[in-house]
Amino acid sequence: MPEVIELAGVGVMAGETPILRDVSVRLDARRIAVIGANGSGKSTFARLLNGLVAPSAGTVSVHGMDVARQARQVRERVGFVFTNPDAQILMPTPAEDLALSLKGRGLSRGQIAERVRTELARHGLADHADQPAYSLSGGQKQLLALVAVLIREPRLIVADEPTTLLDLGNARRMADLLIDGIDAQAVIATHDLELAGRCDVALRFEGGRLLEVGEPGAVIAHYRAEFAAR
Amino acid sequence: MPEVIELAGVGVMAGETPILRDVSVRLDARRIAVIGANGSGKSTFARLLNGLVAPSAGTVSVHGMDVARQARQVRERVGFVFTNPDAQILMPTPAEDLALSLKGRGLSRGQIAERVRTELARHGLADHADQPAYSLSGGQKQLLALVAVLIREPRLIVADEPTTLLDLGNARRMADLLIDGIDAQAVIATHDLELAGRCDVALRFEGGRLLEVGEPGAVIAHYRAEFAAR
Amino acid sequence: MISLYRPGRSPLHRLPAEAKIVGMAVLALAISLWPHTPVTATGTLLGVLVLFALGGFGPREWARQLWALRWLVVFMAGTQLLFLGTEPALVNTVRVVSVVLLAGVLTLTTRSEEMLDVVERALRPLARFGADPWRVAFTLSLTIALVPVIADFGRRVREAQRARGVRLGVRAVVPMLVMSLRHADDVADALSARGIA
Amino acid sequence: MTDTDRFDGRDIARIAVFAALLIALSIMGPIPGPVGVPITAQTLGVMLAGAVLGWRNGAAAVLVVLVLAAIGLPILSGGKGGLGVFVGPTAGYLIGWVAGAAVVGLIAHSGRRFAWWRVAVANSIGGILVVYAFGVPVQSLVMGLPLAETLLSSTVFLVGDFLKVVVATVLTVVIHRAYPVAFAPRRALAARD
Ligand SMILES: Nc1ncnc2c1ncn2[C@@H]1O[C@H](COP(=O)(O)OP(=O)(O)OP(=O)(O)O)[C@@H](O)[C@H]1O
Ligand SMILES: Nc1ncnc2c1ncn2[C@@H]1O[C@H](COP(=O)(O)OP(=O)(O)OP(=O)(O)O)[C@@H](O)[C@H]1O
Ligand SMILES: O=C(O)CCCC[C@@H]1SC[C@@H]2NC(=O)N[C@@H]21
Ligand SMILES: [Mg+2]
Ligand SMILES: [Mg+2]
Repeated sequence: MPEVIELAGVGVMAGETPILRDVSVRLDARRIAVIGANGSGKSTFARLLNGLVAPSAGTVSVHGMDVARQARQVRERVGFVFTNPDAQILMPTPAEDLALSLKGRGLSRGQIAERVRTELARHGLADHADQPAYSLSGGQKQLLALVAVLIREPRLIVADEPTTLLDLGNARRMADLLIDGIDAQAVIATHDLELAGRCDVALRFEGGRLLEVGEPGAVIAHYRAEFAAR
Repeated sequence: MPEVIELAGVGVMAGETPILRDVSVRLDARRIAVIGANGSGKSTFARLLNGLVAPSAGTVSVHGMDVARQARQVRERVGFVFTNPDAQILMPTPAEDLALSLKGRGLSRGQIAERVRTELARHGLADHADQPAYSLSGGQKQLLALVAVLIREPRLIVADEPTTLLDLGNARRMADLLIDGIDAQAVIATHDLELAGRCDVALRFEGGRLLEVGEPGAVIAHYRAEFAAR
Repeated sequence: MISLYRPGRSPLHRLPAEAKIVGMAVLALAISLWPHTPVTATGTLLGVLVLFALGGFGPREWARQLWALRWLVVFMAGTQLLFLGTEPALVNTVRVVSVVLLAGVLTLTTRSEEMLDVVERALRPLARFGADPWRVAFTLSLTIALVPVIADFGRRVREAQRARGVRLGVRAVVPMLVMSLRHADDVADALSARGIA
Repeated sequence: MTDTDRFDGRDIARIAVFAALLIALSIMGPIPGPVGVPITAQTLGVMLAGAVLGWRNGAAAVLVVLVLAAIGLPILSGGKGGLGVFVGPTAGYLIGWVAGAAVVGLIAHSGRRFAWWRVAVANSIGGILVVYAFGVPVQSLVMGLPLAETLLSSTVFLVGDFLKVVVATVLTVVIHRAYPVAFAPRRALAARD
């Protein structure tokens, strides 16, 4: 399957108000940044890609699959990382949380435990495997949330502001992982313009419209210019 | 009273672990930035200033008052803005929330309502006075939280990462308000180095220690350099 | 989360949870239905204390458990003395205390995780009627994971009151509830994004 | 069973969050109430669960709390838990909480529009009548005390329970203003996204 994301004439309504209008775009870049003001539609765009939001008009296809009609397969293939890791960590401890991600894949308990240890070790979380997840630091939680997604080996990772709560060091580490450390395609909605600048292509939203798609440096410069002008 | 913040040999413990160690500093600048990595102690420092955290050693004095012994007066004088406005907005609507801030000041209902309308209008929130607060945008919520503090006319505002969830435009607006729009002294703990750069003095924390106090440009450069070196 | 379970290696600790539950049910029923005299009632209580000893719990634990039941004892003994007289009051109170303590032994010697497994297994026959044992077990552990998160909302609301110099009293439940319900929507999104429910 | 009869992710999230809220409130200890009477989360939480979440999810949230207590977590008032409470004289009240939350939800959500008086009626019937309907007979059985005397003895809770009806009703009304989304019926929610 080609790793292409394609939206054709997509609109999204919240009740009576349109929150995304007539978005058409074809994306085959590996690292895709999504930028724009608060309420411009970044999160809505991101959520379209795994069916958390359904379009009221148009079609969304991810890697050749229609998100509306092949919801199950799309969910298997698309991993989603939210801003707030607290909402995403669903089990009391990191080890249990990763094990949850591996459920229903026909793995034995032993195999799951094995895999969980490997992944925790790889991301420097081995020492925290059985500690209550809520007592992890913000950076560790954010990392755990991402690992819980990566362990399912998605082909597309969608991340909604993955670095917002992190300091320079943790944000850099998370960015390195998303940009260079993973094999899958990635869509990253973010206010962190340094992170956006490291992507291959950037989308800029404004008031529910896709204003611009292009080389990140240029798109970010336009975005900045718009605020400087005000 | 002189508008001076003074810490002498301050330590803070969380149970057995020290989270702030031997902090001594005298601050009379108008705009004070606090920077440092996740977990370095920024929030703890900020919370010391209005007694949300009590020192286990040393003394904290704000505008000549001892925070531990004159807790009431200090609270009256110090306004605190949290990162997450959802936790700070305590009433169903913006108007009610601002009215809450004015309670117990011997104002009549009419005077309170009058004052609330004025403040909402001044900050461009008049149209949202009676809308459920949860449905405000992130920027509006953050603004409301700040206005609810400003309306009590504090002489010191302490803000813990006030711009984290905001876009370029909203962050700029919030920063403008904190830097140029208020009369009181302000302490701003932040990862937003642009905002920190606009202050008069910057404090850098690391591992619970106050590493450096100085001209923001230089302090930020050192902070960046430390991460670049890793 | 802290459990009432006390780790140990006694025979009672090693017995499978199901066996303990069935055993406890049978014993509790027998104790409850037996027409007690003051002597048999006291004998029963002593028998239960022997079970505690078997689980490795000495007089200290007896005292602790009895202390936890002080209001029950006061309430029962009080009303029964008032309405029924001395002997029935003594018999009934001792009998009920025995049954409650008996159940306490089980709780002290069985891990919560093991009990959770029992719940899941017990639900399996109900799968035919649309109950999903895994979903039930998952909801239970999700709740455990959420308690500290929600408690933290409570802490933040308390701090906001202090920082703003206001007191909401019971009304503080409102912002806490609004935050919690919004959090529930985020968790629901995560459940669906992670392909869980 | 049709698909909409199942508990979906949104239901599970709400049930778990509300159950966690009830537990957190009970761990945090009694809330100091008016006239110095501390309000335990117990029946207050039962009323809120039904009134906010509706009958199904409300009852399920209360049930989750009871199951977690039963498996040995100290989450009932005063740090009680374990199977002991389910064989004691108050066991019936606990079962009554589940039914009570369901009845509160059924009545509170029965009208076309939200109305405070309906919530008050719901809390009185579900939060008191139903709870006692389960609680008193079981208590009578366990204690070996005739029904009438048991009823008389359980009136010690009654004043507190009526106070909780008032508090729960006021809170529900305020929550409805602060976050009306929570009260939307399931279908409307599903249509949202
Ligand atoms: N379920 C909903 N109901 C009503 N309005 C909604 C809903 N979801 C989103 N919106 C509105 O749609 C607009 C776009 O929201 P979206 O979350 O996509 O913005 P965003 O670009 O991610 O903003 P931010 O930078 O603040 O995260 C906003 O105005 C928001 O209030
Ligand atoms: N109540 C507490 N109990 C235990 N540890 C605590 C407590 N409060 C803070 N800490 C710890 O103290 C350290 C400093 O925390 P603080 O919140 O001040 O850091 P920060 O600089 O504000 O970090 P961030 O950038 O993530 O907000 C952290 O390691 C934190 O985990
Ligand atoms: O914790 C327990 O063991 C159960 C207590 C049962 C409490 C009942 S519910 C109705 C009445 N109202 C109260 O506040 N308490 C009792
Ligand atoms: Mg967003
Ligand atoms: Mg902080």
